Amino acid sequence: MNAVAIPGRLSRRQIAWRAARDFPRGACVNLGIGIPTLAADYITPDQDIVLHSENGILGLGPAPAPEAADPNLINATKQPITLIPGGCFFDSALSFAMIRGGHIDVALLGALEVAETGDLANWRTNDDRYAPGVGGAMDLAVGARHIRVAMEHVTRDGRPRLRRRCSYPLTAPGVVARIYTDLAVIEVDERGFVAREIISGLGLDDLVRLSDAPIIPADDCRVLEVPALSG
Amino acid sequence: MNAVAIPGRLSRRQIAWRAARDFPRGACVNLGIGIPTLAADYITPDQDIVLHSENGILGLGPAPAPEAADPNLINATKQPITLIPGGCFFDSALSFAMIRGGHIDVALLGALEVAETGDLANWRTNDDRYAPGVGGAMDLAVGARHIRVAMEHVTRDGRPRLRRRCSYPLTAPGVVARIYTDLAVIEVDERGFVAREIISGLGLDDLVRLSDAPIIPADDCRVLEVPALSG
Amino acid sequence: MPDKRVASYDEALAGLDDGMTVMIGGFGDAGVPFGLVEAVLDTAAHDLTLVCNNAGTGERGIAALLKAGRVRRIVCSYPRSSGSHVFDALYKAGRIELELVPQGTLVERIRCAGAGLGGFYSPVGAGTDLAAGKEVRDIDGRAHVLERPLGADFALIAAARADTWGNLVYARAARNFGPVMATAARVVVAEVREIVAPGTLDPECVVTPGIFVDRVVMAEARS
Amino acid sequence: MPDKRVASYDEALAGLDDGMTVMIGGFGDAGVPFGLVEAVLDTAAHDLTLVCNNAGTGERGIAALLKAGRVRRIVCSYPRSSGSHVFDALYKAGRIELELVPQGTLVERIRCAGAGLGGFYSPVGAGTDLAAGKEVRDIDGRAHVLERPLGADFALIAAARADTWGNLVYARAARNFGPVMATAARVVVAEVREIVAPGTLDPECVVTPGIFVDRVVMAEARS
Repeated sequence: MNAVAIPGRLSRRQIAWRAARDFPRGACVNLGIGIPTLAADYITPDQDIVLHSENGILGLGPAPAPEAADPNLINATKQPITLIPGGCFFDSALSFAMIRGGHIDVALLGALEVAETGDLANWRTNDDRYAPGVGGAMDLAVGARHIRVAMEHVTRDGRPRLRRRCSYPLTAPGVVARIYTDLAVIEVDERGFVAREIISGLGLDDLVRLSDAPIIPADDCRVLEVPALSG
Repeated sequence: MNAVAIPGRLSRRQIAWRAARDFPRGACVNLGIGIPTLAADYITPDQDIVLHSENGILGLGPAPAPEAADPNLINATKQPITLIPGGCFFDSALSFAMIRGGHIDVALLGALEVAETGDLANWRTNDDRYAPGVGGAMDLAVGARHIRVAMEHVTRDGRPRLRRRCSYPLTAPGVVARIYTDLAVIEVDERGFVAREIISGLGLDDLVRLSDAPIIPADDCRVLEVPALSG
Repeated sequence: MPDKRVASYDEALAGLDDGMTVMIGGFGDAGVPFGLVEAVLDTAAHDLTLVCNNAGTGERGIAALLKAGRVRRIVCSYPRSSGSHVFDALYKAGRIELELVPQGTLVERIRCAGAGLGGFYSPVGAGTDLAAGKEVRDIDGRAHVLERPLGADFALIAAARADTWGNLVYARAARNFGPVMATAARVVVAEVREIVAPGTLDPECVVTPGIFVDRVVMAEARS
Repeated sequence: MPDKRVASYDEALAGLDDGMTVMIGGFGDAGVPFGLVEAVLDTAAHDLTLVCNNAGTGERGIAALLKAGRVRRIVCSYPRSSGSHVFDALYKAGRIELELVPQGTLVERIRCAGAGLGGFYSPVGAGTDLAAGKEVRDIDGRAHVLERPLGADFALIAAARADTWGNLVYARAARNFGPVMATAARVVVAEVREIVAPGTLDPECVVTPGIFVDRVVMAEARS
């Protein structure tokens, strides 16, 4: 079953939208590179979220008009951003003290793989031709209070990203609590993967076939519904 | 020989004056409680000294007029001070990073005893009736680049403060490099105590009698001369 | 970010309970949140452990808590000062436990807790009585003491100004322990002289980002 | 405090020599002192070890040093970015050594050196390849890795404004590694856009106290 062929699978923006819905009111959130960064666009004002960027910013606002971009005001993905009123700047030591010290409520991260034990692999593959880069991935994975992952359910060539064990080097063992994919919302607890929401038209057995680990349904497992989104 | 009876012994202010003469040009200096604090009054503008206080100040200036005192602007002795232009404030973590990290050039400290090995005892006696207090003494003794001591040569009841071994609990082992007393300026090196300057009229043998350790004269040992000082 | 303002000391100290550890900012009197500290007397909390640089002077602030018998243990660097007679008497009578910590080690242990680290090696205290019972390790030819993180249930700090998000700036040398304690307690309460709207404080000059602060209360004269 | 101004990049880099370790501030391009970094090309220094968050992009800054063969080893968290082709090619060819460090551990190891500590235990990296060869210790039921201080011979940082004593303030997110690197090198050089008289900067808002800074140089366009 080729992932691309699955009818009704979510776009990257829809995954981000769904993840953003779950940010707790008033939370401080760090968004990783990739799909997570897109979630910034779907936070609503009533959620009262403040965004943290590990390069020393609290209170990230939307991207500026291109002509207003300040090269000294970028997010962790190195894209120009703005600062909201009440935001502030600090050095990298304090920024990572925030992260490791449990002051970030939610880190929404991209991933290559997640294991049913909550192990996260998101910093390198096994291809040694390319230099690895880790950035703040390990710090976030270990330090933020709740670790959530937003990623596509399988790779472009159909390889499952949800696994019994990660095949790639770990970022941190046993840290992922929830996963948002283009097919489902999945909790990770002592039972392993637990499907809470699955897209319409896809059965649990289909989901399991697209994974490399068992997935059990939550008692109240329901349909994963997202609006149409442009961009 | 009673210390009080020694003719020509220096006043506390004269000890402080002599210590201030040796601050290297451009140095950052921390002054401990007691005689060291008095040294602030004898630094000359051409010395280009900046004073550090462990409660988070660089650039201490002279005491303000009583009516201008700000309870939020005090030195480590908790006396009101002023801030010179170019001075700044920071938190205690950064202040002690400065101290331990070797960024303070000279700490001039008070002492109860100094041993010929450079051991410093300045935080408590052996009297257990009173609660001990250590403050920043150990941090300064271990962290500043040059540790100098300003103290009276013997206690009020004539007990020598320069000793083979300290009888009081140590602040830090092997750290003191120079001692300013009311009788002499003494270096501490691998030979032990080396007298560099002795007040007029006092012989090396007198100095040794007032100490609990050998003292050898420096090749160029000379007379310790200070001006008359009021206050 | 939620609005952190609370209307009273009562609300500011909600949840403070017996046996808790409470950090109190300040060096001497500078930076002590006197109103908050004395409001602890209006709670029922006993058997407290205080973490603070000094043990109070006169009958105010920390000394008032000690005098009222609310404190079982104090972790500090310099308990005795001129005027610390309340502490002195309790100590002599064996009615208070003291953990004495070098000042730099005290603030670094607090930072260590706030920064999510498990401990650090410091040369300070090696070869002295204050290293008793601690692991000592030779690092690059120099003795180092293993120091452990020091966190708390509450941190009570004083700042000059806050915005409603809890961003803080301090007044001169009253800054001292405040910014570090703000990182290391479950509930961080700041007593301030002024509260402004978000965006009023210069984002380059905020010392304590609001993320560290849970409650902001206006300082008031104690009746 | 002495006047820290120097008149040229030449003076700013005096003493830089073969085999030295050089910290370079910045996250991406923000906070990289481009003029100073490229002026290293005008010195004879080879076999450098760089400590920096990224390994440069395009042909400028850090990438220019790499391309000129001045760098033997790089300690960083995120060497590869879009545009890091100089680093990528050297790495593939085995012509540069890489020590990869999680970003928070990198800055904390630098702080550790600057703060005179011997090391710290961090939960970050435990159970991963980046803990290989390091001491791992269980602290309160959680695995921690022993991390060692990371100092340097030179630190090259960018700030927005300095006074002649070397007090520094930064520009927005260009602050990042600068304040911490300034504490941890024998010679700290700040490239700035403006130099003012002592007393001009607000003492409450100075980020890097001048005590940490050895030389201040005005940024200039490279000819």
